[in-house]
Parts: sequence; C-alpha cells; structure tokens
Amino acid sequence: MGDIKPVYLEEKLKEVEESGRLDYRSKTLPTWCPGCGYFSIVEAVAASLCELGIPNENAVVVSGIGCSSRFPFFVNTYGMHTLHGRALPVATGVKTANDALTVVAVGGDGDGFAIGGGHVPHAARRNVDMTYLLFDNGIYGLTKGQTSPTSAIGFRTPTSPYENPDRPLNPLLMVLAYGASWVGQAYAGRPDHLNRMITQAMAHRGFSYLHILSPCVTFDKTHRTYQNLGMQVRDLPADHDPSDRAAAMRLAMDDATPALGLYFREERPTLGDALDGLVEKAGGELPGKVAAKPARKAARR
Amino acid sequence: MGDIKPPSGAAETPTAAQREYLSDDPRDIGWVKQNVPCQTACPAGTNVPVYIREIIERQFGRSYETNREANVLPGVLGRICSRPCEAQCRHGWPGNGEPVAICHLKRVASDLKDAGHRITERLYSPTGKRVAIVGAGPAGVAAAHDLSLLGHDVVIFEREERPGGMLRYGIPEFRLPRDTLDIELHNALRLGVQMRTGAEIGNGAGQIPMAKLEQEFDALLLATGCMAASPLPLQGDWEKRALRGLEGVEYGLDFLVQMHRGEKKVVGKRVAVVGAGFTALDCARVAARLGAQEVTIHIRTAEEYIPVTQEEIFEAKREGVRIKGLRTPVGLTVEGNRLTGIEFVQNRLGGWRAGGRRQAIPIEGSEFHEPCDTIIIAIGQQTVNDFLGTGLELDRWGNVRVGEDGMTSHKGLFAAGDYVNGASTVIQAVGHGRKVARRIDAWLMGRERRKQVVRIVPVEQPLRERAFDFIPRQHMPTAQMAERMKDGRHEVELGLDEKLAFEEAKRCYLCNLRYEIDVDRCIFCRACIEVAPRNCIKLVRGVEINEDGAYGKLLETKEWNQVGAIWIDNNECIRCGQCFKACPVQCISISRCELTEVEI
Amino acid sequence: MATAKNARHHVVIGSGVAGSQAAETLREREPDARVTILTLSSLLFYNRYDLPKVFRGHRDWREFLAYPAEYYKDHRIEVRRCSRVAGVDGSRRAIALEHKEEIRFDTLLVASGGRGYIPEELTEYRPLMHPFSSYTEAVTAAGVVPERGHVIMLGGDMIGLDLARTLVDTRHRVTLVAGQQTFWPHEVSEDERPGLIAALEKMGVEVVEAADAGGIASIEKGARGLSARRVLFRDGTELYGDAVMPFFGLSPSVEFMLGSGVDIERGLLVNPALRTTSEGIYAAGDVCQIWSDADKRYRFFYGWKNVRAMGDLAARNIAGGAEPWVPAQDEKLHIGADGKIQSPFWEYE
Amino acid sequence: MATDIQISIVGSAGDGTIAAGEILRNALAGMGYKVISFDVYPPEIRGFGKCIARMRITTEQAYSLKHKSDVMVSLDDSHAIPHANEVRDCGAVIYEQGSIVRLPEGGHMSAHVGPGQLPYPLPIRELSEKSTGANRSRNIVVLGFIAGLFNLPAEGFRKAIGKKFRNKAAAAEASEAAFKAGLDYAAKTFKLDDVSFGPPVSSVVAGATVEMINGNAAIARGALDAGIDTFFGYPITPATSIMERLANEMPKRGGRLLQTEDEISAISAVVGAGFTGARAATSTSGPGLSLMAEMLGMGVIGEVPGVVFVSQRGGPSTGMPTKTEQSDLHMAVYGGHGDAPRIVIAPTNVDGCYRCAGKAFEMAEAYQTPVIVLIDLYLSNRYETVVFPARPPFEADLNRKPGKQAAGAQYKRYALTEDHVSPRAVPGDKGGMHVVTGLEHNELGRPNDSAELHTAMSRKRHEKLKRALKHPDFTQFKRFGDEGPVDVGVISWGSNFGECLEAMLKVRAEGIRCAAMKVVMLSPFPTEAVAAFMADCQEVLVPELNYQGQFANLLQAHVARPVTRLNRVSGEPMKVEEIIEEIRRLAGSKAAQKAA
Repeated sequence: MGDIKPVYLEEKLKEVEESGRLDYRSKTLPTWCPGCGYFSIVEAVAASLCELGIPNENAVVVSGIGCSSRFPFFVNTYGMHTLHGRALPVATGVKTANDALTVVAVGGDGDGFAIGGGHVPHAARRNVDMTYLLFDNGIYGLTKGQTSPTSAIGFRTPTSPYENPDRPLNPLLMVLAYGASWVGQAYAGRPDHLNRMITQAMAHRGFSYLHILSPCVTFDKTHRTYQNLGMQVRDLPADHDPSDRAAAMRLAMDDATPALGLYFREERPTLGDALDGLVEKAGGELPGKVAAKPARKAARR
Repeated sequence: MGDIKPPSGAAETPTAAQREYLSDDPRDIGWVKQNVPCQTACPAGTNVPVYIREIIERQFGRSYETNREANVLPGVLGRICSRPCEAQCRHGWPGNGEPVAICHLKRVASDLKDAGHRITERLYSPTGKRVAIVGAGPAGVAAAHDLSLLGHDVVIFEREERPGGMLRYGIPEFRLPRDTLDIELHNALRLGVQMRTGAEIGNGAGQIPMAKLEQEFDALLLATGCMAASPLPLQGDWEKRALRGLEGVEYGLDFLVQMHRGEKKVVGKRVAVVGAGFTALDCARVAARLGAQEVTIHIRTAEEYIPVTQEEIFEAKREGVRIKGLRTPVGLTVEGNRLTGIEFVQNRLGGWRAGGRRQAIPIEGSEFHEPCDTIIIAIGQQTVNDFLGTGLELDRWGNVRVGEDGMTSHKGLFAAGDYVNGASTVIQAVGHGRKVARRIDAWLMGRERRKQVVRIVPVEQPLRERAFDFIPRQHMPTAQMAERMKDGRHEVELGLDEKLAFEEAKRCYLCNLRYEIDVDRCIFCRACIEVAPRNCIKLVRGVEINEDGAYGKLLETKEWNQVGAIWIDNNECIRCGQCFKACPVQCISISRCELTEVEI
Repeated sequence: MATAKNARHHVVIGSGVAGSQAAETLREREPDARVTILTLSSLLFYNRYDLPKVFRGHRDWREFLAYPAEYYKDHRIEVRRCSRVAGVDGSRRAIALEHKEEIRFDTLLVASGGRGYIPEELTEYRPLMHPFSSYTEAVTAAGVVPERGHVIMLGGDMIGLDLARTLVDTRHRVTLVAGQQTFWPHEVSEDERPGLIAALEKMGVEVVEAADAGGIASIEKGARGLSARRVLFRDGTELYGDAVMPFFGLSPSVEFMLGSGVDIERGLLVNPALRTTSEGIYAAGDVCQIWSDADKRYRFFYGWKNVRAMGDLAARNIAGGAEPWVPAQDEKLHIGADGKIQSPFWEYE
Repeated sequence: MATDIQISIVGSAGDGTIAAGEILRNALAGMGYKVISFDVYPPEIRGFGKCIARMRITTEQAYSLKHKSDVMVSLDDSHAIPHANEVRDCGAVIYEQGSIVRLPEGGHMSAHVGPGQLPYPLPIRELSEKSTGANRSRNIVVLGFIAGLFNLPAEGFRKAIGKKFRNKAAAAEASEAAFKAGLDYAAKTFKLDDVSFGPPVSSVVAGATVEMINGNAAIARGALDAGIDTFFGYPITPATSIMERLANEMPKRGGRLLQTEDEISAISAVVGAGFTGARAATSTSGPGLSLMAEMLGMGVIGEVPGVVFVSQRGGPSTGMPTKTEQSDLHMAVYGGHGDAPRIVIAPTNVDGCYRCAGKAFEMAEAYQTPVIVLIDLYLSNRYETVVFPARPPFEADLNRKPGKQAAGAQYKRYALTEDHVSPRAVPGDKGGMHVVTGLEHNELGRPNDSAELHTAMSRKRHEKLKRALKHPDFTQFKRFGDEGPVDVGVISWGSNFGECLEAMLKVRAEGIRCAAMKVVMLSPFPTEAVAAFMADCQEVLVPELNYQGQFANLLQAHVARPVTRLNRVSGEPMKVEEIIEEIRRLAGSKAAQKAA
C-alpha cells in the first residue's frame, strides 16, 4: 500500500514551487470561511493558468457580488469585481474590446442564475470566448444563508423558514440549452479532477461553462455538505460522447447523482469571430491584435 | 480506540503487517527523536507513548512488556528513576501544563499487571559463546539479560551476598521495596544466567583471578559500578587528618550499604548531610527515620542546581529535612573523638561545570561554624579502578577508557555502567548495559545482528480527545507521616490505583502519532487552523534541514503566493485530533512512528 | 506613548514598594526613557502594611491605592497588570510573558518581592488557610472572620503580628501558634524569646508554642456546630477558630528567573550596587540577597523602608550610578516602655 | 439606584460576538432593563473582520449609545485593542488571558488596559474547550463571566440562551456548559468592579408588552400590524432581516412573500400587487433603491400604492455595506427620472420604525402613491426596548381603500378632484376596469401627451401629497427642549436624532438654552413648522451622517436661512460629544456677540 510511505516536506515544497503555480496566487490570503470549497477552486485556477502558460497580465478574472465573487482578489491576474449579477456583461465587454485576453468570469449560483440569470443565455449563444466558472453552493452565503435558485426543494433558510417551495434550477441543462460550446461539471471536494476540468475549459475556444459543486460550510449543514456531495457525485460514463448535445442533456437531467466531467464540446465561431466576420462583410480592415497568445495555442495543441 | 498494535511484529495480523512501512531515512529517524522527546531522553530508549497507550487500554501486562524491551526492571525504575523523560515531556512544555507522570505510570504497569503475567522474550539460538560479567548491579543485570537472549552463556560474579548492587545496598527500602527488586532481578536472570554471589574477583585469598576468567570465557564485562564513597576535602589541619573512626562521622554510601547489609546504624540529634545528590537526600531521610531531630542538607551551590527531582526534595522537606545553600565544609570541630560541629566557608556561585552544574567559589574570610552531632558525607562515589591489576588504560577523569566498540584496552574485556561513566543514574546504567551487550554480541559474532528503523503504521483516527489535555497531573498518593516514621521501611509512595492511572495515562499526548497533511489533496481552506488549540498548523514556504538530515524549523509565511503547503508542526502539535476531524477533504492522515529494531 | 526614539526601556517586574519607588526614581532620572512595570496584581500599587485596615471595615480598593491612575499617565509609567512573567532571557534581554508576548528591555529590575512561605509539611492544608499577602487575600480573609471572631495565626512573622495588633484592637480573638518563624525576620535569640512572647500575651494575643504540642498534625474543617477550622496538634490537643492564617515569613518569588542566567540561591544574588550576576539586570526588595562585605555573605534586608531604599538605589544605579547599598533602617526588635513589642518594621509613614 | 451601563463586546467575525450581544441584551431586557443596542459587523461572513456588539442598559430612557463603555469584552485582541480607550475609568476590560501564538510586544490586551481601568483576564478559550471540547463557545463563556461578575441573575441568561438555541440541542447543551464554566470562574474571580447594576425599573402600562427589538424587526412588525398582504424582496444588507422576519410571520396571517431574483423584479411585483388592492411592500438598501428608481416612477405615474422600506448604508455604489450613513436622502426624495413626487418618512428610533411602517400603508392608500420609509443601518440593527400597546395603533382603512364603481358609468381612474385623489378600483370590480400605464395619460388612463393634461396631471400628483401635511402626527415633526426663543436649535432626522436629543439635554443642563426638532416627513416637507422653529433659534445646527449635508440642502431649499452643518461619514453613529461641542461653540459665539 503506497499511502503509508512517508511524504517529505521539502521535496513536496520544491515540487510545488517548481510547478510555478504559486505565481498565480496573489499575496492576500483568501477570506472565505475556513473549510469553504472555494479554496480548492482558487487553487485549481492558479494551477490551470500556470499549466496553460498564460502570462499573468494577459488574464482577466471578472466577478459580480457574492462570496465567490471575492475571487479576483486572490489570483495574480487582472481582475474586476463588479456589480451583483453583472459579471458576464462586463466580461463580454472586456473580451470584445481585446480578443487577445484570456477572460474568466466567476460567480455564484445566486449571482449567475438569479439576479444575473438573464445574462447567461446571451453570453452562451454568442459564444463569447471566455470561461465561466459557476460556484454552486445552493445558498446565499454573503447575506448569511438565504435560499438560492439552486437550493433544494424543502431547504429551510431565513427567507424560506417553513421550506423552500421552489424546485431548483438545473444550470447545466440550461446552459446546454442556451448553446454553450463547452459544458462541464466538477466538485470542489475533488481538487484533482477540478483542476483538470478548469484547464480544459480555459483551453477551449468559445464560451466554456464549468459548473462547480461546492458546500457552504457555514450556512448549509444539511444539504450540500462535503459528506452528502461526496456520496452523490459520480464520474460521467466512460462511453459518453461529448459531441452529442442530447446525450449531454440527458446526463445533465440527473441532478440527484451529479456526474463529473466533460458533458459537451463543439468548435464553432466565437463572438469575436462573428464580429470579425461582420467587419469583413462590411469590407473593413481588422485592427492589429494587441497581444498574441502563442503560449496558449501551444498549450492547447 | 484499540488501534494501537503490539510493538513487536510477532502478534500483528498479516494485514496489519502489510500496512506498515519500515524507514531508515534520517528524516524519519530524526522525526521520532524530535517528536518523542521522552523516548529520546530515556537512556534505555523506553517506548513511552506505546506503554502509556497500553495502560489506557488496560493492557497492563503488555505495557509492562513494552517497558521490558528497553529496561528489564520496570517495577524498580517505576519507583526510583531519575526521570530524564519527564523533564522533556511535551505536556510540560511552556503553556502545556505539567509533564505526564511517566515514571509513575511505569510503576502502574508493574503494579497492576496480572499476577500470572506472561513474560515475553525474543530468544536467539545458542551461540556457544561464554560471557562473564562482574557485578550484578543494574548495568550488569541488563547486559546479562540481553546477552543471554542473544544466545550466549552468561555467568555473573557478584561480591555481595545478593544481586542488585546499588539498587539493593544503596537505595533505602522506603523508596524501593525489596520484594519488587527480587522479582524483577529473578525475571531478568531466569534465562540461564548463572549468578555466583559472594564471588569476589581479584588476586587475593579466596578471590577469583581475572586470568582464570579470561581462560574460561570468550568475553568479559566489568560492571562493578562506583561503590567507593568520595572523601570530603577539608582544609587546614583537617586536610590530611583521617575522618574515618571519628565518632559522628559517616560516609553516605557506606552508611547506606552497612544499613542494608543489616548493621544497626544510629545518628545524633542534629545531623548534617553534606552533598546534593540522591544519596545525600536518602541519607537525610534515613537520618530523619532514625530519630534525628534536626536534619540539614548543606550544599555548595543552591537548591536550583541539585540534580534530584522536585518531588524528592518536597517529600524530604515534608519529613522535616531542611536545605541550606552556598556553603562548603572546610573543617570539623571535635571534643576528643566526638564530632561537635562543622566549620563552613560561605560560597558564591561561579561559572558552569561540565554536565550543567554550577561552580561554587568560596569567599575568603567568610568562615562560620554550625554545631552538629553527626555528619554524613555524601558528596559522590568513585570507581575503584583497576582493582584487578590488569593495567587498563584510564581516561582523564580516572575512569576506564573504552573504545567505540565498548571494549577496554584489553582485548575481549568490556566495561559498562557507572564503572565506565562515573556515578550516574540507574536508568543510565541499564541503558548502557544493554548498549554494551549489543557491542559484545557484535564482537563475538563478527557482525551487527540488528539495526534501528522507524516503523510507520497508519492509524485510522485520533486516539485522544481535546478534553484529555485539561486533566491535571495526578498526584502520587503518599504514606501518612506517622506511617513513614514507624519502622523507616514503609514505602512512601503508594502507587497510582487504576482510576488515577487511567486519568494520568489519558494525559499523554501520544507523541508518536504523526499528523500529516497531504499537500496534493489539501485545498488550503484552513479549516484545521481554525480549530487548532495551539500555533501548530502553519502556512509553510520551506523547512530547515539539520546537519543530521532531520528536519529543523518550519519557515512560515503569511503571503498567499509563498504558501507551498499547510503543514502540521509536529513539535507544536499536541495530538488533540481537532484538525483531523475538521478537514473537509480528509487530507489529514495519522500514522504511528516508532523506533524499532529489525534483524539484519 | 510618546518616548524618544532611542530612549532606553527600563522594565520593572513587581509593583510593590520597591518596584514603584524604582519606577518613580527612573522617571526622575531619565525623563526620556520608557518605564514599564509588570505586575501580577490587578490593582495599582498599594502599601501592603495598609492591609490590616480591611479588618476595620475598609473594603474599597480605591482607598488603598498609593497613587491615583493619573499619576501613571502623567509620569508616563506603563503598568501592565495581571501579567505573569514566564521567563527572562538575560542574554537576549527579553521577557516572555505567560500569554506569549515578548517584551524587550534595556535594563530590568526584578522587584517581585516574596510570597507567604508555607512549610512543606503544611502545604496539603493550603486550601484551608487564609493568607494575607495581597489586597484580594486580605479582603477574602476579612470576609470569613465574623465580628469578634477568632483567628488562629500560625508562625507569627512581623507581618502577622502587625495584623494581630489590629485584630486585638478590633476585638477579635487571636491565638498565635508560635514556632521558629515567630518574629521573622527579626533574629531572636533563645534568651530574648520568652520576654517577647510574654509581651505578646500582654498585648492580648494568646500564645501556644507549637513545639510544646509536638507540632501541628493537621488542619481540618471544623465539625458541625463548631468554628470553621480545627488545628490538631501531635499531642492530641486542638484549637478551633474561624480562620487559620499562616505567617511563616516570605519566600522570594524567583521561579520565573530560573534559566535567565542570573544566579539564585534563595533570592536573586546581587552585588552591593544591587546588580545581579547578569549585566543589565538588577534586583531590589524582598527578592534579592545582597552581598554584604561586612558579613562576608549574601543576606536579605527587610522592612518597607529598606525595600523602598533598595528600589530607589537600584533605579539610581540603573540610571548610571554606582552607589553601594547601605541599610536604611535599624532591624532590632525591642519591648517599649508600655511593655508592648515595638518593631522598626512597623513604623509607617 | 439608577442603572446606566454600556457594554461592548469586540471580536472577529466568527467569534460569535454578535450572537453574544444578542443573548446579553435579550437577557437584560428580559430582566426589565431598558436597552439600546447597536452592533457593527463586517462584510465577510468569517475571516477577519471586526464585529462589535454594543449595548447601553438603563433604568431611565436613553436615546443613544454612550461614547465610552463601562465594560468591554475582547474576543479578539487585534480588533479590540484600538477600542481599549473607549472604556471609562474604573470600567472593566475582560480579555483572553492566554494566547496560542507568539505575540509581538503590545499584541495583548493587557498592554492596553489603562491605569484607570480594571483588567479582568479570563482563560476564555480554555474554559470553552474544557467545558465543551471545542473553542466555539468562547462567547458564551464570557456571558457566564459577566453574569457572575455583576451578580446578574443567571436564570435570565439561561432563558435567553435557551431561546437562541431552541432548535439546536447540541449547541444548547454546549452553551449551558460554557455558560456555567464562565459563571463558576467568576465566582473564583476577585471582584474589584466599579460597575454595578441596580434593580430594573418597570414602567409598563397594563396590557402593553415590552420587547427587545431592532429597527428592522419593528418595521416588519409595523407592516404586519397594519395588515400587509404581500411582500417581494431581494436580500441586501442591511435590510434583509425585514424580509426574513416577514417570511416567518406573514404566512401565519395568510400573507404572501416571495424572494424575487432581483430588486427590479421585486418593485415590479409590488406595483402589480398594489394594482390589485393588496397592501404590498418591499425592502431594500441604496443599491436596490437605485435599481428600483424606474419602477418607482411607474408607481407614481400609475398612482399605485406601495411601500418601500429603505435602510441606508455607506455609499455610493457597493460602498460600505456594513456601515451606517444617511446619504440616500436625495435619492429617496428626488431619485428617478421625471417629476416623480413620493412620500418619504424617516423614523428616528425603533418605536418610530414600528409606527411609521404601519402608517406608510395608510398613506400609500390614502394618497395612492409609493411611500418610502427611510431608515439606515444604525436604526436597522439598533436594538431598543419598545413598549407595544395592547392594540395596534393603525387604522385598517382611511376611507381611501378602493371603492366599488358603478357598472356601466364611465369610470375615471385619474379623475381630477378637489383633493386631487381619484376614486380607485381594483381587478374584480366590474365597474372599475382601467389600464395603468407608464405613459402620461388622461383621466381615463388613456395615453395622452397634451400640454394641458401633463400640466394638470403633474399638479395632481404633487398637490395630493401635500395633504399629508395636514394630519399632524408623529410622521411629521416634533420639537423638544426649551420653549420659546433659544440660543441654539438643533434640527436633525432619522437615526441621528437620538444623539442630537442627548446632546440637547446635556447642554441644557449646562445652562445653554437649546431646543431640538426632529423632522420625520422629508417629502413633502413640513416647511411652515420648520420655519417657525427656526425663527425661535439664534443659531441653527444641522447634524447628519453624510458628507454633503443632504438634509440641510433639503431644509434650505424650503427655508432660506443660513444653518451650521455638522457632517460625519465615519460609517459610525455620531458621537454625542461632537454635537455638544458644536452647540457650545455656537452658544459661545452668540454670547460673545451679545457681549460685544
């Protein structure tokens, strides 16, 4: 059994340092509650940016309001912490203005599918070349534990003291329906897998949507706990074909035992491509790109 | 609970054996040495956390056997050990409270084991080699036991009527009951060791000559201890005057030996003890039992620097003994042949002597006199060197010189215990006896037969609760003052009963449990730090490596982009298990790491 | 607190007579220095000799303070109350407080005084005795002794006998169990003793000689219907009282200095300039043993005048002086014209 | 003996600071003391933000918190140390005696307890771990210690603790153990305290009940007592607990509450519900109010009743969500596009929150318009003991509820009438069918943008509100202090008025002639009454918690007279001492002028 062989700290530290992923962390220690699943996301994002070799200054992380939206403060890239629910439109603006940037939008379930729910379909169908990481803890953490659009039926919170009468949204299914060109799911309690998925999502050209299940250790002691999630999640069937959107949607419909992995992927023109196409159609000339991203292209191949 | 497995491989199930990992990496050996300070401090290397854990499991017999692996006299050492372990116990570190009563628990294992307890020994096939040991004190007995286990034929030659050496003749019965001593000596020597008491080595009449031994045996071990009392250096007229024979003058060691041989000893009304060790304290307490009204221990430095335990001092004081510091006797006053008092000179403290003791520097012209009826001189013991006339080389302190292999300048002649080290402690003698036995074995067999490794065994859960950390140290019940003084032999310390023992044993941090965070699985969420009772979990950017290859200090950081790992500082860790329970991704593991030996 | 940048930091451990006097003198001598007092007490400095007043009904802590709080603000003396020193590192010039705070100093004056000594054979009865060495202990003791109650005083050092005067005066009954420490710290010869004991009895104190009764065998809670405490002697005699108060003299509070590099016998050993064996560390008051050239030995000096003078001298020497210690008061116990005991240690200002 | 003691508990988020404050004030209120309490907490849930629970416990009425506390508890020295000087002389400082990490010099509270204050080191963490096995109950240990130290009846604490953890058996058990550990420790602690509680004084009228309640809860209770039917809201600090309270209570009374996806949706739903005749409301803070501005205009032009409870916080933008400020006055009164008049009332204390909340529904119906009840974080979170009358003081109907319209007749939803209020009909009323539109419309409600009509309708919408001024009650203004001419008059509004009142009472004791006026109704503005008050004042002082003097601007827009402004934007309530100083200065300069 390999798990009892001792691990030597200095060797481990050297490995971590040489990996370079610490360069993608900011100096500020994350301020989430100890135990929060979001910690593993910030780790994974740093590791993925590092793995893809994206220069720090070429990445922009955009968020709205919520616990998750503190995120840009903890990574060492350009960041925007904007208004509640408005991360996607801001990020679209960034991407439209400079197609050379790697744009990551992050937000919680409330931010993305309640107040900002109206923005998701549009970012998806336009295929804005960005990665949207949705931190789904099924609760409003920052306002201290109210019901969110992904809260389970029957969930009791200060704003649903008797029980939550509403059925939860299925963001994966929605986003598949909205036309996102890359859709996947991960779980904060499986950092390795999460890391791989974020790397793939970022490497994808187009609107990539990664749904990340994460517990709120402070306000949800009953539903989405590490213990429950750990028992519920499973891997996607090995024979799943990620180019089959209908199959992906069927899989997404099972939200009792959420499957982790890549649901759907397709290559199609992005918003930038379309805008470029319009320019072309109008007979205009494309402006020179501000910064090329050879590193990223290399990583993708 | 119940996860702790027996320390020897024999009793483990095959599955458990598969789940263990043996490491000889200096980082792991260093870990145990740093992290299990009690075991490191024990000259015999007693596996303290394991035997205390066994007491919690109420496996007293097994606990006794765990002790016996390192020290064949647990019941004896459980009473009179100088406890170097407790001085190092993590529970006694600043802010953690008082050390665990490791010694008292050792006695518990001995006291509470079943009457028909089975002794476990790991026996080697006979080698056909013969070893003679001179001296049946703790070093000799420990060596004899180990050598006979290793398959050698052992004969002990002892001058006194009965074995035990200092244990029997130097330590008063109120500290060490003789039945306990007898049983454990018997157990140690049962494996075919021949004991020849009343057998003095030497060239005189009725003595056995060394040459004869050399002929008959493949190896010889001298473990005759330090049985000669050091003389009191006085000044002026008294410098050269013989003290023996004066009425009222006693030498501490002789005083005790004579008493234990059965001679009747008497002391005057006012007794002055000169000296600062266990012997001095024992003499003072014996004097109090013999009816002295005023017993004073005179010491050259100060109470702070006496090398005895605080409990011992406290019990002596309770029995009326007083201690006066900063004074050195320079002369005596006598009326005829009878002692009437002592001339002292006042001291001031000087620098440090080797071994961490203070120097006392006499102040000129500060002499003063104090009356007394009996003086007991207990300022130390000396070896009687080369009483065999073999011309052994000596070192600059006058002790026999031995090499790395434990051998003296004389081929095949080894030496162990106080005889080599000068007056030290029983546990040092036992430890040294074992060590030299191993060297003799290596010499006889032409190779090392065992080596030291760290056995790492996964443990499924913390074996402790945080509440245990608040249990106060259980006090040793002691005999009523009237009982103590009645016949002078009544054991003062009564031993912990099962309830007290259980409470005390729970206090042990079980420092041999190693808590580790799997850096690859850690999500850096700091849930563990949140619940930590001490500054024991750290954001780490590096670690210092000591010269011996073991880990030194963890280098901490508060900058997120420097944090290579969240790591448990095992030196701060008190093994409360809070972090293990708090980790959301179960990336904290526990393993038991203990020094052990394997066959080569 | 505004202090000059490179000003020295003088730390004083103890806020009793010696420590407070030293802080005052240090402030005078070095107006720019930082002066910090560390004390275990939760109260600012009060005179211990005022404590018998609690038996006269004075229970408001403010009355006992020698200086008001403003004094410390005005004089820029920082007082860290309820702060226990865990250890001192003389070579690094650092003090570790028990709550893991570290304080650096340029000079340190140890004036931690002494605490009531209890003979080892009586330590197990500690919970049944009422000591009297701090304001809180004094108030607690006064709280358990009823009007006209009976106090059994053990030992009977001069602090205790001073209290005994007040107790007799306030119509309490006092029984003194006399022994070796009676009249401590006065050194009383065997010839003088009977006269002094007689004088005590004349003052209204009942005296039992402990030795005559074979010594104390135990202290117990009184049985039902009897006073709160029983003292049982070896010869079988017994005494009942409302409180048992130990007065066996003081033992210096030096534990925290173990390992500091400073020499200790009973107290901290200091030279006549009150400097310990460690440069930069001084000691004053009941905690130090001063080298006496005349006696060729280290000895203690007692009495609040001596203690105050020590605090003052240590401070002056810290501030650059090099004066030797000269006792500030006579230490002789005598019987006055009224037949009562008079001790120089009782002469308060 | 009159009791007037202020206790503050300072800790880090996650230490249970606020919870300890809640239990303490409930316990004390339960014993019969008057309590006024205001907590400060950070935007992070956990992490490292500072939390302060503060309460003033009195037997006489108090209007604000004191600048200096009598007792301070530190649950986290790094946050509490800067507040050590806010404890009065002879006040007690209770702090953790140990530390698990090495501290730099000055890193422990003992270094900051002033010579005049009394240190009470307490092994808080150890007691918690010892008694419960975990360090989470440190806050409860402290409560036990306070109970013991000040000889307060433990039973009162146990009741409050039991209430707090009534559905959490494990937490209740741990809390009981922790409380006892603190209590027992206090028994062993020598008491040097100069802080002592006298017996509480009861002044409750028969039938009335006394409750410890904060502004948000009072608002919710006012709404409930006024018969609220529907509520739509979106969580936002510091207004969320209004919704939480209503979510608990409304279903019990057949009411309906919905958490919408955002404020835009919430105000829309309020307008929809108001259209049906239901009593509808929403609650929000500045950012949400900004989102609602457009739909509020819709409510004005559509003449749909609706109530918006607004609790202000530090702005602009996300600003300081957990800090108090009075800087949304301009937006409440003027915000939105077009001429969109609305009623804005701003209560000044918790009792006022209750009354104004209920009254707002009456007004909304009476004048068929959105009503904004404007409070701020300080009032939202401020706890006071409030006496509730046996019967709610709200009229169910001001005869302005929708009436039935005769079928067949031409119903003019926006008929121009003498009092500018039109007959109102709601769905279900066959004769009252009409269309509410955001477009300018005629009396029938049909879109029409003629000059005459827009002028007439604009006048209608403005003038109908002015009638609100003709019902002089607590929703308008009140004068306190000296009658007749005074040296200094203080005018203020909202949560800040308590401090002004305390200041006025104190300077009068010094001999300065002084009066204070609270203005509750901000729109429409009670110009006449305020002008009359100002005429009595030699000097007028306007203290408020915003930078630009929004209320002073409003005041001067109505009464042309110079005033002295006192503005603070610290995020904290104003200090009474600051106001006193300013009054003294003004009175002094007046005296100097007179002398000259």
